[in-house]
Amino acid sequence: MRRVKYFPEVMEIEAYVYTAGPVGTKWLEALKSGRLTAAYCPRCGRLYMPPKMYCPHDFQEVTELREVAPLGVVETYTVIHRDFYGEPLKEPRVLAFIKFPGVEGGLIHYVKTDRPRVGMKVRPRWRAERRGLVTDIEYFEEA
Amino acid sequence: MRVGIAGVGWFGFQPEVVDYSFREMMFKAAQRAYEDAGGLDPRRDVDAFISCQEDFWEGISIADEFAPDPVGGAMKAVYTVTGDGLQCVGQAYMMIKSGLFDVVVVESHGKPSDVVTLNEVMFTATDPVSLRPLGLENVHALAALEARAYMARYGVEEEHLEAVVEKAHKAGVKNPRAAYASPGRSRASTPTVVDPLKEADIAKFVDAAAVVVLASDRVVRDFTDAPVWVDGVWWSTEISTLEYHDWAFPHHAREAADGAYIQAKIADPAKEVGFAEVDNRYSFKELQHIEALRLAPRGQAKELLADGAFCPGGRLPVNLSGGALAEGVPFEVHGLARLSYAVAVMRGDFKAEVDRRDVAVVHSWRGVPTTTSVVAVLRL
Amino acid sequence: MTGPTKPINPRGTKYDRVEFPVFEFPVIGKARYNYTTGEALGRFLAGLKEGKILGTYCNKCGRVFVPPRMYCSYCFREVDGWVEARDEGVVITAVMSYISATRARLERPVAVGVIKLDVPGYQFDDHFFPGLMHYICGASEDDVKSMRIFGARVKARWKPPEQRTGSITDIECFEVAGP
Amino acid sequence: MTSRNINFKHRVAVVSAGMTLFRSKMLETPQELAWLAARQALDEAGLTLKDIDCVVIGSAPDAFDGVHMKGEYLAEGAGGIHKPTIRVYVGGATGVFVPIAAWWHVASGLCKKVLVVAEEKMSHAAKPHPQYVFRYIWDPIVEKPLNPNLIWIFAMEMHRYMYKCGVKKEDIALVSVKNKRNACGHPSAQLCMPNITVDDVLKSEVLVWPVQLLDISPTSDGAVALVLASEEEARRITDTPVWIKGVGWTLDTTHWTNRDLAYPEYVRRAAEMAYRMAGIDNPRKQIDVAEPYDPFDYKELHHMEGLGLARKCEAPVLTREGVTQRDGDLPINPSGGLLGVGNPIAAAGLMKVAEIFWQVRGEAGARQVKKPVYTGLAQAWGDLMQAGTVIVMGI
Repeated sequence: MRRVKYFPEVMEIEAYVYTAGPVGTKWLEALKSGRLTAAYCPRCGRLYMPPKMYCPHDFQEVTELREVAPLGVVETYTVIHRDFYGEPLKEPRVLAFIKFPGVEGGLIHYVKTDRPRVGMKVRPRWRAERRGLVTDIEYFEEA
Repeated sequence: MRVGIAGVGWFGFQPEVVDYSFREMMFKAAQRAYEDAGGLDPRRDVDAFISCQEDFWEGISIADEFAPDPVGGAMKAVYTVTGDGLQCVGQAYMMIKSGLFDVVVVESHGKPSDVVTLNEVMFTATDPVSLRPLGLENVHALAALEARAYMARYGVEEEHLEAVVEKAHKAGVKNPRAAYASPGRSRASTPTVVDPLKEADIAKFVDAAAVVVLASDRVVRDFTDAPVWVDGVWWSTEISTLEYHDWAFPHHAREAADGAYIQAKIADPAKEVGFAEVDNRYSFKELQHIEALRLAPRGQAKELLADGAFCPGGRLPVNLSGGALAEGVPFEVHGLARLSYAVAVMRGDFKAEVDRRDVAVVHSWRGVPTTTSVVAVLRL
Repeated sequence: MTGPTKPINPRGTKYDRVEFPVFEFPVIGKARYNYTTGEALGRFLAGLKEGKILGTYCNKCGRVFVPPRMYCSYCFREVDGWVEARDEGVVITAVMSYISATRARLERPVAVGVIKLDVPGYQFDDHFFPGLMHYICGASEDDVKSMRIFGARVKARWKPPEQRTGSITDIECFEVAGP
Repeated sequence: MTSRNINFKHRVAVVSAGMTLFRSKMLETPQELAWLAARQALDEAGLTLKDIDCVVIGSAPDAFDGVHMKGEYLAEGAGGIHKPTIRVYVGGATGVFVPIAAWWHVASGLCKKVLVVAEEKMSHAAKPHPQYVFRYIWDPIVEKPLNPNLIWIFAMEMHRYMYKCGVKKEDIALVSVKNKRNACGHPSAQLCMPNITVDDVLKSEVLVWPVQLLDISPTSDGAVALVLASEEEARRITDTPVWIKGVGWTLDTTHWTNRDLAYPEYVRRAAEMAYRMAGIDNPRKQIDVAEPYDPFDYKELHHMEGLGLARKCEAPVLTREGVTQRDGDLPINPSGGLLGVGNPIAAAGLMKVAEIFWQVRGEAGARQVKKPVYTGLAQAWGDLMQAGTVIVMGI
């Protein structure tokens, strides 16, 4: 008995437009002007990144951002050799979780280095023209 | 009041189930579960049905629309939880304990072979502001970040991952459901994908459906004379934002385990638990989850595993089924895959080298980029 | 009744146009699927390609399932076999659409409805019946608005065999039969 | 159904409610919308996050917010940090189902205080238009290739209902007028239209006959939250807890093209389950105020009949006679409903539960119904004309 075995389809729209919320939008605007900031929780005094309008620890409202020195430390990293489907990347990329002194959380981002190691000091490499996105930092490089 | 498992049924566990749509797979699994539950009739004997699935896995928005018919739940109390199958078992446990329901059917299905752009779909689970703009070519990289953090903090080496992979494939050979069990292939011979994880460290995906019938102790014996009791089931979400979570240790697994142990009155899991089925969709996760479930002190799972404590025939066998590394990851069915294997071992359906089959702990994790685990404690 | 109206001071920041940094995430090419049709819909689609509307039936409760499935949802058992429905039937409900899927206005409105299909040897009430949603052609806006369309007999207008691909769109529409 | 009117070891009460504004486009992220509502509910109950044992989240299609595994993403904003957090999902009916799931979290004795949060941010699906996402709710193989618009299915149900009951569009438009005016009493309302008339509705843009623009609720962003507590905790938090007396839900077969859409049988079954648990045998008399689901105006009438608040085809008559106004004998949707307050899908259903909570406590202010309220009902609907969820609450 003949059968049409497969039926290709999609679940796609053209594009999502994500807003970042009151605090997140200020964070993106700071990135656009080449500055790294973190949210400051007035109740517990913690700085944390990426910022949200609430503190993840005590669920209080957060409105203030404070500038953070653009010097981070690699807490963990991976070298991506192959994509999800097994194809080797043209050139391996280093993805790292970068912490900033005195700031909880941090940034997951690319690091341009051929000697990645835990504890390595890194600084952001800003793109020339920026649009207010995490990728306004092209990558981090050894400081 | 105790909650017992009256019947278990599964279907698929093949890299690609070609001849059955997901609805037909659900029907097959349900048929087998109801047969296992002494010929239960879903149209008469069941109070509620729960389905565990996610829209983007199905490729259908509001995919819960398709839950009722294949399990016999049309015009009945059916609902969907977007979570792991074990979370559905957790809901059934609460529903029965509330006194309003006696028999609850839990279903879950997953057809990864239907998803063409799996990396992009999984990547859509990341935070749209802080992570999505990076456009990762391989979401497994997020797990690799956890692997290195864990290995760095607890001195875990590549050889320990080799031991986990080897144990999984050796055990998997005896598991009729383990499509990917391949003991001959050494981990070292596979290419590095996202350092430190090699191809063999990352479980592949598998199409599957599973159904579990749970019943209160008042009625469970109407369906089976060998119920397996669910004496504890708890789950925990650590945080949503990956950047805030502990990269080196799965606290969500520890919190879920502690909750389930309290319910099941287990004081010292390492002694009281007979065997365990835990998530090992990445090899290092088996070590992390053994420690999180208090089956080994933190950082020492690697030594105990090397001594054979967790191998079949060992002091506390972990993943007699070979786990996800041998069976594959069936999306949200993963928790029910672990549970159904444990139940089969406890009831003696699958011959397994384990001394004590009376108490088992089952764990599941929802994979990257989540920090959610579920743990259930089963007793004969 | 004392006290202020609840909820007190509900919050949220409304905006009309995007005049601040946002992340636009193109989705095209990122959520692609290749559905396994399985036994029931696999043969249904193959049948459409041959100009046939196939269904399955359950002897225990006498129901006929179009679109077909391998299980009877009412008796929870395997269906007993396949049956060919006629490609004609009766309009159960119909509407006139003036907008497309993206909500843009259509030049010409299009009638859409649910058609209860005839199956030789079977009778169905309005409570459970084999039926498909499809376009309806040959019906005026007034036929729909006056509800004359309800109960009208319709017959499938098939695409020429060489244009059929094994899809519900192998039927162009169900045409209202002449007076 | 074996559910029965047994008294349960643990009685469960709603002790506080909070919600955001409902607007078409909001700057806050979905997590932050959930946080705004959860924060308000906690403050109203005088609690902090540490007091909460479990969290139940409700949110409809992930394809709106554009985040896969949306429950995991929302958990943090809903307070689900280092806690059991779960997301339940029955399409549009999710909003009323979330407190039902939270009910057994407490009634099972496993959680004493539960935070219930429902959220939806449809504006993320900006291009081409949030409504385009509804393209993916159909059967992907048998229906989607016809390039359907969601309104088709509502229009088909509305037309079938008008055909079987002989209902005129003027009668149905009265519902939209009532709700969009009622909404002016709701601080979160998106579409307060104080002077809307039946004529306005009948002259609004025809989308899919018989559905016109003012027959429909808007797409919205928003979130609502409740705190549920066991009896012992509830009495400590508030001296007017609102007890959950009955819960019920039903899903019909997926195949809506095989059944008569004129009468929502699944809503009747869901209501029966809830009434049996609440000990209600004459809903028309025993329910003082009701919030049936009204994404479209005809749906309010359709669901009133499913809930047994009106006999078949009688709902339009009661509406015409003003019985369903705020000062009527059976006030329906005093909140302004989805038509007036807004329709952020999952949060819309929970807004109705919050409304019944405030009505029973006499805190609805400008929206408070005239008659005394002891027992209220909230109902939501969802999926392919298939899901009914009902909750009965009262003193």
